[in-house]
Amino acid sequence: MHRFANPARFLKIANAVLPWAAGLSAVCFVAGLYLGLVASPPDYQQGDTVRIMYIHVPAAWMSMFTYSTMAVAAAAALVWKHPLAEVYAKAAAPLGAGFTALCLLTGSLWGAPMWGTWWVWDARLTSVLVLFFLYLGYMALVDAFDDPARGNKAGNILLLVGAVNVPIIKFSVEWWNTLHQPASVFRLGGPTIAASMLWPLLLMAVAFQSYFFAVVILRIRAGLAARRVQTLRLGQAG
Amino acid sequence: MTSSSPFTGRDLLCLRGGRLVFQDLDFTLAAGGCLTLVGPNGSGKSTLLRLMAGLLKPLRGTIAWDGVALAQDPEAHRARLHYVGHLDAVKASFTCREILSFWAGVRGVADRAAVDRALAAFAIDTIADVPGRFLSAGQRRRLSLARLVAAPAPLWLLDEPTVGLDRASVALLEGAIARHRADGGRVVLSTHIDLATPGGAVLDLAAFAPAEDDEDGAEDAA
Amino acid sequence: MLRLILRDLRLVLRQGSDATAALMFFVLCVVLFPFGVGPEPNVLMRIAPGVLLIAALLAALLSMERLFQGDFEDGSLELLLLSPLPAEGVAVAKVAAHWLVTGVPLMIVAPLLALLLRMPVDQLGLLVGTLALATPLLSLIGAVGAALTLGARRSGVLLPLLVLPLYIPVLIFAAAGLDAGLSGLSPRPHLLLLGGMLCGALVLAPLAIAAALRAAHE
Amino acid sequence: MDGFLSMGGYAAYVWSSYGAAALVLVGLLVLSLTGLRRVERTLATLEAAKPRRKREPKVGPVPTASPATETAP
Repeated sequence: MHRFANPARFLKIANAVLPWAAGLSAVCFVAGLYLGLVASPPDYQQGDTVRIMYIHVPAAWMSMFTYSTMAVAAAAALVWKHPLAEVYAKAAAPLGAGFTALCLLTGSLWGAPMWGTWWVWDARLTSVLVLFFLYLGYMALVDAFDDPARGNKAGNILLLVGAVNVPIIKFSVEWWNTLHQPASVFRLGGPTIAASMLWPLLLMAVAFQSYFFAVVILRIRAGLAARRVQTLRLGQAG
Repeated sequence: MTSSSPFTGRDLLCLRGGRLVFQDLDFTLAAGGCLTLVGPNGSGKSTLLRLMAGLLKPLRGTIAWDGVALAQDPEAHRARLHYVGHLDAVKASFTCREILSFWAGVRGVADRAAVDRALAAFAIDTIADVPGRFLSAGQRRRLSLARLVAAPAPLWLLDEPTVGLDRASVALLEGAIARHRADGGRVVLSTHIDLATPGGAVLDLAAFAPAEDDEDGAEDAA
Repeated sequence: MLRLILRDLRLVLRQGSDATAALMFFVLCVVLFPFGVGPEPNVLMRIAPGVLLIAALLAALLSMERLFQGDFEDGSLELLLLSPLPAEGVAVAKVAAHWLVTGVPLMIVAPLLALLLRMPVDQLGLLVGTLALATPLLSLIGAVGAALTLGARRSGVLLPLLVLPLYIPVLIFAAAGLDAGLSGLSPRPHLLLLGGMLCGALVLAPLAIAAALRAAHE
Repeated sequence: MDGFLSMGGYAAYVWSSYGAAALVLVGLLVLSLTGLRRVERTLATLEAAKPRRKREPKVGPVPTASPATETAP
């Protein structure tokens, strides 16, 4: 079996990484927030609303990053029968959904001052909305079975089906968007980013990424412990 | 009908729902043989039968037919087996003959005579045109068993075939098994009543249950 | 495989519940729209493609939950997976039966309903053509969802959540094709993309369905 | 200071964005931690309740306090 197949070895490494990830995340958040909110100038066009970008862009990046890593984990679980892969996918799903929801929320909050409406059918925002439903679908499917292993297996297949469909959905939404050209030409993400704004953005991106690793390790430990509980309960019944 | 190619299983280990069901289990079944699985509930009789059918894959160990592992050619293995599980696959709105000729057809047997012979073999030729919804449990089980006779297949995997059968029907089943084995076929069945299978081997699964404190083997073996 | 399709068709003719339910839903759903949106002809014509396609999509979804459920509960599906027929063959047969039972009647009724929505008569041919490409896609993708939720609790609620996001590209290209037809442009690019997706789904969906069916019997 | 708070007149949008971010991130963290505590507590009780432990009791995956112990394969 794969070197990481033994949960104990994975847990030892994970727990070594955990404090570093948590620490890095805390430091980057503090630095990123300070630079983003205080030290960087407002945008000449958007004014201070540009500061929403420091949350919106990392959240968008994390929502796509999480889903692609979950799809890779699903492939690893289905093809190489790697037992830890599906524990990771199930652990990462709520985080991905959280990032996607945050991205949608901050997207509309950022767009609202510009056009006075809370939702804009912008191609990227719409794709993120669909991605959010893919997350909800996966989480609902995984918990819809009495036998967790059955739920994980179905979830893995759904993730692969989803992974094949995400590019198609993205393309079709962009195609649909160009057909119904929205009134304004405002593209979320704004003009090329000035250096002073780039630093807070990178810091916040690292903060989000390390936050993700820290929390997903916690959730994986919980997942492994839950699997042990289930095995022991079956043992009692057996 | 079949060569003497042995149907073997070597140090099988199987997990169900994270729990170790059995380990280091071996079996050999030659042509004409019959293997009766016995053991308490939950000892893995159904699991082993599903492993033999290829529905399940063992975590360790291999099952082979004439030296060729099942995973190598699952389609060929499926073509050579009949599996009778707890459910009888009887459609309410189809008559017995329609159901049986469908299942025989799926295995490439199209002529009506074979279907009628199978219906007669399990004494359901009298109700051949009765729709499934009117059948009793015993009749449904006999219809399911009639599939064994309708389309020939060397390996029969029967999971508690006698459930719901009366004394006369059990005799019919014993006759069918004897005829099948005489033709060189082989049978693996799990049962709680003593079924007459002269010269058949018995595999007590309790002997392969995981040792009590070795329960955590499941975690590390996974 | 043909034998399985014929059996399913005969099964539906004898029980007949699912087919007509999906068709009735499609008709009623479309008929409701004028009451909600008002009988204004050019408004109805403007939304007709979207209404017809969304109603077709939901009708397909309605009859999808029972696709494997019946055979799963009485053990037929297990026997089919153990038959010489490969699981992908069983999947294709089931999807073909579903398409013949729900997709084709939809395509027959759709032009009549389009007239209700004041669609110009010369667009009806395009409508049927678009549905001819879209309905098999709906059956294929929906069947993946049906196989995945086999044996799940509350699969009635779960199935739409899984399948509707995957239906979005089909809806976009089909509606775009019909819109192009209405506004006098050529629907060719949209229908070609729809056809491309159909070819992709014809190959990939049965693989996913077969994997899901096997997972349901482990 | 109030210039900072008013965010050039867009205070509502900017602060609610950061508020939402805090809510989601801290919320997920708290949920994950409580979930982990709960599962590990039930695991500890189950591990303790296991009868007939011949070998030295195998420690559950990881009580957060003590370092991880290698589970004998």
